[in-house]
Amino acid sequence: MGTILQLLISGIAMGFIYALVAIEYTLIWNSTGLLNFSHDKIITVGAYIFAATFIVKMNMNKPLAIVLTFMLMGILGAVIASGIFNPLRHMRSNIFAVMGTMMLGRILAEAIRLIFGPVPFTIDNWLSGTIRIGTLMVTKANVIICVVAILVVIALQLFMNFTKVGKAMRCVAQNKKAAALMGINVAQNICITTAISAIICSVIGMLIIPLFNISTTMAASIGLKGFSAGVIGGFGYLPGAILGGLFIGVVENLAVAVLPAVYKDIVSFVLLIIFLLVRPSGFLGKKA
Amino acid sequence: MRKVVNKRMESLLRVTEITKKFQGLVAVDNVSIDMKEHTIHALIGPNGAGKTTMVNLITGVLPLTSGKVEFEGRDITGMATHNIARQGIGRTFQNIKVFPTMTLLENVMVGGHEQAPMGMVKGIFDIKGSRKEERRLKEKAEAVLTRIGMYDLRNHLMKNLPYGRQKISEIGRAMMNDPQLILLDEPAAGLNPSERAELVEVIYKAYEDGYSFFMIEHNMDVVMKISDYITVLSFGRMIAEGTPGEVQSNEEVIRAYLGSRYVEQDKRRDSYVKSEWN
Amino acid sequence: MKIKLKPLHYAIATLALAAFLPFFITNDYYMMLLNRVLINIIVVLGLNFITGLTGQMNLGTAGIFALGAYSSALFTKYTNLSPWLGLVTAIIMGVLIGRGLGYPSLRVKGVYLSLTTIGFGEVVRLLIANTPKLTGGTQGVRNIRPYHIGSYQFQTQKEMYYLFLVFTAIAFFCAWRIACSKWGRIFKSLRDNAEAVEMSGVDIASCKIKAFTVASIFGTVAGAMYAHYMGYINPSTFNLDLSTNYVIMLMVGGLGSVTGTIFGSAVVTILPEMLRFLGNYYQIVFCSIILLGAIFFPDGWVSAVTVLFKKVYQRAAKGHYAEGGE
Amino acid sequence: MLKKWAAITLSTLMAFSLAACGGQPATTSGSTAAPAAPAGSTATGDTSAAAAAAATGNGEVIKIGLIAMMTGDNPLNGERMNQGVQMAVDECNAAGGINGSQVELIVVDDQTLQDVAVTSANKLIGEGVVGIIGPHRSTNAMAVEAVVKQAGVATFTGGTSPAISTLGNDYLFRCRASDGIFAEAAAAYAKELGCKKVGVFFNNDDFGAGAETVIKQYCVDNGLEYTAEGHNTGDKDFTPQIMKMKDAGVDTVIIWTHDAELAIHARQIYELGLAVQVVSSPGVTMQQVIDMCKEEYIEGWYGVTDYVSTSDEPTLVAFKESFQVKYGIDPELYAASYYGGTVALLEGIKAAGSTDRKAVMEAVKQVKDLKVPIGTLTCDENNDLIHNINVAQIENKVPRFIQSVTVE
Repeated sequence: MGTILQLLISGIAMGFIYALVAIEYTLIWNSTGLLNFSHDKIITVGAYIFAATFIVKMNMNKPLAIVLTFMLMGILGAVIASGIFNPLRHMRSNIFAVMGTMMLGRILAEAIRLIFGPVPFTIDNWLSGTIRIGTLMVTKANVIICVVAILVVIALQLFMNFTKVGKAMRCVAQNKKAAALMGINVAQNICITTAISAIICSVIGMLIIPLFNISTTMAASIGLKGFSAGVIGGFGYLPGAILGGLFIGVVENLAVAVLPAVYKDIVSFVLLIIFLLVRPSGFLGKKA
Repeated sequence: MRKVVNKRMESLLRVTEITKKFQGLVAVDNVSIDMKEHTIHALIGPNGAGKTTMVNLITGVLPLTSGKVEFEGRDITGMATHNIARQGIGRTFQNIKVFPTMTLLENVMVGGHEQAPMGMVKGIFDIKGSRKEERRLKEKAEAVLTRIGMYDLRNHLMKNLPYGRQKISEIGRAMMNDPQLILLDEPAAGLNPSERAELVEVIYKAYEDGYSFFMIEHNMDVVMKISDYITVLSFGRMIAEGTPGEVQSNEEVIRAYLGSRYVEQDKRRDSYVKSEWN
Repeated sequence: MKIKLKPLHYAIATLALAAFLPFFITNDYYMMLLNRVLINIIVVLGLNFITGLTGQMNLGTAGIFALGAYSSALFTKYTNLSPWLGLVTAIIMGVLIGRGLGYPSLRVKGVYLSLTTIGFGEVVRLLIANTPKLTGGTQGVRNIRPYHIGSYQFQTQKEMYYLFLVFTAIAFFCAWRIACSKWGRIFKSLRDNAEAVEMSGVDIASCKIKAFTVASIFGTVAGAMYAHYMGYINPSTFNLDLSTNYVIMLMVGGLGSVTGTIFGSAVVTILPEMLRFLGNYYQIVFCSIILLGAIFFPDGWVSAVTVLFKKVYQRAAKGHYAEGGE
Repeated sequence: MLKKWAAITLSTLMAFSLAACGGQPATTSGSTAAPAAPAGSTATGDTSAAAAAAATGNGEVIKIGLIAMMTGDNPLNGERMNQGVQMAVDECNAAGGINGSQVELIVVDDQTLQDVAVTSANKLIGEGVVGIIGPHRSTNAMAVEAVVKQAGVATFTGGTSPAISTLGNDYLFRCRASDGIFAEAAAAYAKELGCKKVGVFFNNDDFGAGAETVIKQYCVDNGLEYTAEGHNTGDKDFTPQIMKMKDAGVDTVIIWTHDAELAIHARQIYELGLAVQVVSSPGVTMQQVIDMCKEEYIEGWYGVTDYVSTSDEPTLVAFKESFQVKYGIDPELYAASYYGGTVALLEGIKAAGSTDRKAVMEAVKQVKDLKVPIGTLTCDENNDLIHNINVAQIENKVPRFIQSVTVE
């Protein structure tokens, strides 16, 4: 029993990470209709900038480091948007965009290796420590991740519904042509969205440091599973992302209780395929 | 090319009491149409009258809620779209559906794909046979293009042709299968007067070749000029049918239309604008 | 289109050229690269039907490739029969995969399909890795027999090269015939506008499945060739990066262009090796080149020149040309 | 159009900024020196050879090749290999080279992919190398095995999978102990620690799976209760595996996986309170892994390894010092073991007295009691060079040498 509960808890914890990933690329999907296959690398970049550059090299105090990282990542996002998404979304097929982002991913990975060196590392007393309830254990980092994930969704919903920019984003998400005719600067809007997405990526990057440590491949697995989470929750629908993330996290953990542990990774992909075939709109999504 | 059939007053397409409900909303309500062989039958009505829905029901794009569709006496209700097409029904689309990255000739040849029976594997190795087949298809397409007066444009990329041309080319594509019946979904929408005149000419020529047309149209001058028989829908219900003369003098029709004439014009403007976007 | 213009004797000329190539190459390393190019050409020729012509994103090529390699390798290993029969099993496997992947493609479109195919690829890889009883798991399959005719074994790179040249020529011929036939036309029209095709009486479902089947047969055959060529296969080779590379080859060659596949495979296989002199930076430079290619020459690098010419011409003629198209 | 320019500037900027700043942090990790060497030589073998010859003023240059994973998923590994090998070569050259002719190292990157490894091997053979160091992964070693056999080039891999010994390939040497030794030693030590029920966490790839079979065999033979849980490379959460172990009530855990996964295991085992003795694969004794763990995570863990930084073995101490002087960092087992492999190769060439590949292979087969940082090299009939491994225990983040186990 204790085991099952523990599995549930860690499943939920992982689930919220997947959820954040799903949110971050759903934003871009909504505004550009493209999938950002380089998102795991962007997460990694965020982590490196924060940890390697600001904390280790400059040993800055953490709040300042966080703020600066956000700014840098925002800029990076805008650059990526104007450099890749905007040119590529006009192409006659989305293949170019997908490939573009994949290439970007590889470039970023190499860039990280060349700039920061290949040595994996971590930073001390950053969100470390655990909370115990009886025999059950949950790391502080996971708790924070849950809170942040929920906050991010709420914040985004408010932003989307009550700010001018946010509303513009929703228009763009629904119909770029019309939005353009309404005088919304679509390209600029996409820049903003991507910037926000990049910032969320950096948030993820920072939050997973105590759990995953920092290495060039730290985000590889959550990258793909994040896609599954998004689809299962309902593609393009933010609250759905959380549901999907939790679903995957919990199911894959509980599945291991019966299956051999090596099949854990297969679970999420099988779920992905099943959902795409049976219910492409996911749990909460509008009909796809 | 389809050869002229001797004109008998047998029904070609019979639609009996078909109804289509989109959850709650009734788009087509218990409509029956009996279209005679070798005629041009127009279906008119104000916006939202459910005309395009009718076409989609006949071609099996949408499933019927209730009712029956017969073609040449055969029941085609609930058939898959491509099977219905194979029965001898062609179709054009309200917002054109062409293949922009292919040439006009190729566009039309796609329409004749089913005329070329050779399978893929055989096609790989039977070079002579497949070449002959291809040539036959090509000649036919060229004949069709000549018929609709676009032969000289055959090697242009579709996306570089003007909207009107693209629209008329759809008729050509439909003709490749020698269907008895071609459904025209607002063929004149978005065409300028000269193009419209051309369209009328094309349709009429084809009619003389023995094709029958079931036409949805807003544009009254086109409808009145060429259709033998008219069915009028309003809000999914059939309010009148008869020859152009009868319909014109039918006051219910006039009421339905007077209320919405301006809408008509807006509608036409819309489709112009749309043509500029696409 | 591009494809139609190519007369047959060009192909023959190229073939002759390819046949003479080994006489100028002494180094096994370059021979090996050529062999890899030949194998990749076959895969990309197949992928071209799904992604190039029918315009459906397939990121599961590695899965197809892997299943081909493993079905042939394991068949020859367990039955101890000739690799040629392994090739047959690979083809059968290809047909099965084609059906298996084709049906989803009827339900899910665009990016959903690419996610499905990614899932497919990953599942295949993980399953192979985690069923050691059958596949040898992550230890891989060793000493896979090379192809042979009678007692004559294809051992050296050169011998392999000529064998694979024949394979590739046949594959190219088939792909070319299909792409230039009414089938190629239908595939293209499916990409542009499925409803219209359906209304012409074409059963689009069976067409799409045909496309996938052809593609996966090409993929599995190439996989089998790879297995018997390398002599050792291991699941970790068949990852998402591999699938990506194949799509890149297609892109570089130009989507939908059959002849382009040769160019694409050659570039993507050889360019990184040529860039090795950059030492630490060769990967990043290679990726940057590809990325820029995707942005500037969406119709493939071959077309780059023509596109450029067009642009200039239109500037001169003040003609309005929709770049990229819809 | 403007967008496109934005794009081109962006990506070129990217590339160049890297070219620019790639250098200065790289020196801290010490990677610029090595790739610079192949940069010249890989371009065209002969010219660079000529250049080198001119430099040494001697007729010929002896080329040896290195297949390392510079890019891809575990670049650190490749970089350390590179440094170790480079150092061995430099020392040899500093000492006047081999029979008067200088040694030149050609580095080629396999992205930890089998096919690229084979391509790389072919490339090196084409460049006329006398011997090849690497590739590291067992799978890659098996992939290149046929090629190097055909070309007859002595090749020194660090792949530890027991399967390699069974290849019966005269040209494939192994400069690290086989898992047949490693894993068995780990299991044996666990037994020494008085365990009754062993639990094994293994990475389900060639590395972990190979060891797992060995350990299982050992446990069966010695009547130890045994349970194993696998994971895939890249997994980030091992709660299920650990909880299963907890429920199974194991008293000793053996972990066999790569650095990243090992660090996470350490954390989660501690956090989930699986309080048992732990014997681990070599990773735990490596600085980069220790740095990723809090002290309490790995305190008292045992690690079986070929290289213990705190051992007072004179060769090792000397190696450590010169490595620190050269690169400003501590060496670890990749650097050390491939340094050893290179030394063996160079000795072989020296003994052969020629660059004839077959002669060199024969000479290397004769290597006996050659002292290198990770022990003494003696070639056996399976071409395994290392037969002794060390057990170390982590005490406040420092691996302390406990004993050296030799298996015959």
